[in-house]
Amino acid sequence: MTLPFALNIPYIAVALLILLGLYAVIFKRNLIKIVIGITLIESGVNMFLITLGYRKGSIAPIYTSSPGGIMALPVPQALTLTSIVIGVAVLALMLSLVIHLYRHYNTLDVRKIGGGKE
Amino acid sequence: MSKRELVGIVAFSIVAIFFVFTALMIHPFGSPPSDTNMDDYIIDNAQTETGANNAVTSVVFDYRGFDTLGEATILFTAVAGVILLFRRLKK
Amino acid sequence: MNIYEILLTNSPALIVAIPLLGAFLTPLISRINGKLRNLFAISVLGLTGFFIFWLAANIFIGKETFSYVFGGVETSTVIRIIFEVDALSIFMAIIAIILAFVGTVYSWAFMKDNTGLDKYYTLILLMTTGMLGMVLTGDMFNFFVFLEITSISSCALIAFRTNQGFAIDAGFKYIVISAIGALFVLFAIALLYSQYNALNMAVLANAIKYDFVDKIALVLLVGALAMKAGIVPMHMWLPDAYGRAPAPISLILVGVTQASLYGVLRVVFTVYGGISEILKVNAYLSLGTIVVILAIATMLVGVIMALKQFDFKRMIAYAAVAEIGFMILAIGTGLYLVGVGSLGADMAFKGGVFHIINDALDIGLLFLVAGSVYYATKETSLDKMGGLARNMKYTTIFFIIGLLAVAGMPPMNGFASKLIIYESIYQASPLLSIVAILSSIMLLAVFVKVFHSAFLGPAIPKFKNVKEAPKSMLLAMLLIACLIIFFGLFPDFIINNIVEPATNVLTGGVLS
Amino acid sequence: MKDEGMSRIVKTITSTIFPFIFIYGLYIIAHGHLTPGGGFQGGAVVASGCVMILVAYGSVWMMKKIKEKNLSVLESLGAIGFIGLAFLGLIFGEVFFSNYFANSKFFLFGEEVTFGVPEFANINTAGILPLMNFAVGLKVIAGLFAIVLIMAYATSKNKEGE
Repeated sequence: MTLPFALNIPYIAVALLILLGLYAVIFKRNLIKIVIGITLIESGVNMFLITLGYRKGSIAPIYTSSPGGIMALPVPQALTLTSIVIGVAVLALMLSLVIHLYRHYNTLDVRKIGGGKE
Repeated sequence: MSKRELVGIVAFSIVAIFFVFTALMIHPFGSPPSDTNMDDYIIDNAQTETGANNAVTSVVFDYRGFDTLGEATILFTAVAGVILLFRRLKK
Repeated sequence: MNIYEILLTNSPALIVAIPLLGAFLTPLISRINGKLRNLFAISVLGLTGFFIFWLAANIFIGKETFSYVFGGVETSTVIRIIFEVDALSIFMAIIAIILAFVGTVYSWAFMKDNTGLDKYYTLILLMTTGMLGMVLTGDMFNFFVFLEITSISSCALIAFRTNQGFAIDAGFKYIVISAIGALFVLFAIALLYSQYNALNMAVLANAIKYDFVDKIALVLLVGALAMKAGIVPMHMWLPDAYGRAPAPISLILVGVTQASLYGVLRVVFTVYGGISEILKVNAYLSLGTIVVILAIATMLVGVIMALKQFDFKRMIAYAAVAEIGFMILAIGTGLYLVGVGSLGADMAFKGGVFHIINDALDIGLLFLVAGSVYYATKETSLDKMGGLARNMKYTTIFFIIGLLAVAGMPPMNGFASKLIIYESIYQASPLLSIVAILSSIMLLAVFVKVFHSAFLGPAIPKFKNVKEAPKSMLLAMLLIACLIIFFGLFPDFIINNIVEPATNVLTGGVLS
Repeated sequence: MKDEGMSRIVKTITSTIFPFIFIYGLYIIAHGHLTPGGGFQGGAVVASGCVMILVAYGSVWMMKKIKEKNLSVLESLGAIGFIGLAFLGLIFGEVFFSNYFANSKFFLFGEEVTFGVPEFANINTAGILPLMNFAVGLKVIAGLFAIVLIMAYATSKNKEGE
């Protein structure tokens, strides 16, 4: 806690990435841009998880022909793996919905979607 | 400025403050808190308990195997969902 | 060890694994025969239900908690995923399985004219798995995984009617909300992991120091899960999703929102239940006040918007928002009363927990009635309906039961839980009870209006030949109606045997 | 229909490269417990190889070769294999997901690992982990490819105005 903030640059990058994504989700009107925003948030969270697992001077937690030394924490890496696959699934579903929305309303603008019947 | 934008700006700035503060307050990069019991246990025992040289794989498929089942299920769900959405409707 | 004991000790895992295996098998089985697939889905859910009730009997009678370590024996440092099944978890699991089972039975006739039914049943089973996993798990990351399973499968099912732009729109809104919510949950879990190097809820509860980062994690977790539970400033997705999904899916979605609500309770009472005494009082007082304000807003918004709707299912959806308001009003009052050190807190929690199951049944029954009306008339707008009671006698009876239950009239279950809620919030502030009673009365007004315009009145020529709903749909509604009346006639039995153990899980950390 | 797919050069090159990508993906799946990688990563590699073929030849051609129903069944089989291994843990190891034959000298993946830092990694280790990797790999190949195939097919049909 007492160390200078400069050491926390990876975390600040994560925060910026998440905020960038959130900005796109809240203020952009294009459906594809909203989807991109969500994937940006997701990348930010994944990056955060990976960053948490790093120890200074550590190597990958694999014993096969390892050079020796302290190893990085393996659990965040496993969690990131899970989170990436989840992200792919969510992305696939969102894009299919966007395709359908485009078919129905012939536009990607959020303001013009949701009105009308059938 | 519309109402929607105003609400958006307020929500965004609240969340922004949260995330920036988090980034500044969390422990310094590269030095996790002193007691990393869970991860150290896995690094020490991955080979003896699971027989895998790759500690990450031992976590993914053994220690947290149930998460991976969930993860595989999510992919299965997404495929089912996409097939459902693009199914042929009866005319 | 005989087979009986083996099954019992493994039942926490089996409860999740059986519907999962069923979901994986459904695409294969539906290649054989459609009827076989429906039967298969129902029997898988029935088997799951059997294990849940068996485990529940052991938990409620034996007053023990079951924990299950996946893939090995428990070590001194908790590394593996652990399922902690206590009374509250199994209580929520019972709700989830009842809703899923009834929804599947109802789907038999309701969905039979649609294509893509193999994926439909697969996704229902997956949704059930997700809900059950969310309520049974004792691991934060595992909770996130099941949260995602639930939201992805329910999103695909909400958008089931792909020929209606509205349905797709509702599904897209839902997936955006739940993706962002789930990512915030994951971020909060990562924060907790970075602080304490643990993902298990019990370990986190012991370790938590409640410093700044923990507070941020708490806010993110509660905010994101409340968004998924449909609490007011973030309720916009809920009427769309409930109103546009097929009726059985709306029914199961009630369970999904309640599982998210369970997540909020778990985080507040279990993970953050161990913070030190003086911090606790302040935290609970401020948290309780915030929750009560949100609850009042949720209730009023739900009721007022319900008055304005002309679409049957959207109206019920707003009523569901109002009912969520009732639940969190009781919980918030409970927190507040703990903060001021009053003894009434226990009662408030009891009312809130009891209202969770009552809300699921009442709103669920109304959704099924709306589905039957849609099935018979192909009409959702209330303006165009009229005189349906002539041809749809049973549906009308079920609607009256649901109406009375939602409005909190005796002898239905809604009366039992709402009475407890009114009494307990009276201790916090009489004004709160007045607002709560008023909104209950307004709910009654909303549905009496529906009853008058849709079921009574002269028969509209278009609906002269309307038929009663098919048997499987009536059976599903009958199941729920029986439970509603049973809960209403014997509330003491339910409260003493089921609600109280579940409430003790919440208050155990708070009141001691 | 007649303009489906890309030019002949692209088609030839993709079909030449595809076997290498396929083998590389399988290698990553098979060595999941020894080196970085595993079922998901290798499956994603193979699936992207398949997607490359899809892009080169067009989705209508691909749909004639492989129906999404078959992919869905393949995926179900992968998932059932995975959960089946977990259920076997219940039978042999008395707990769901138990890795019951790691280091047990069972002939398949049951040899003991060289503890510490081995010079040569023995692939015949780690119990059910490699089997699970294979199941997940199958699932991911079928799943990811099915998603892309269906979405590509749906949009391409739309473009032709059918």
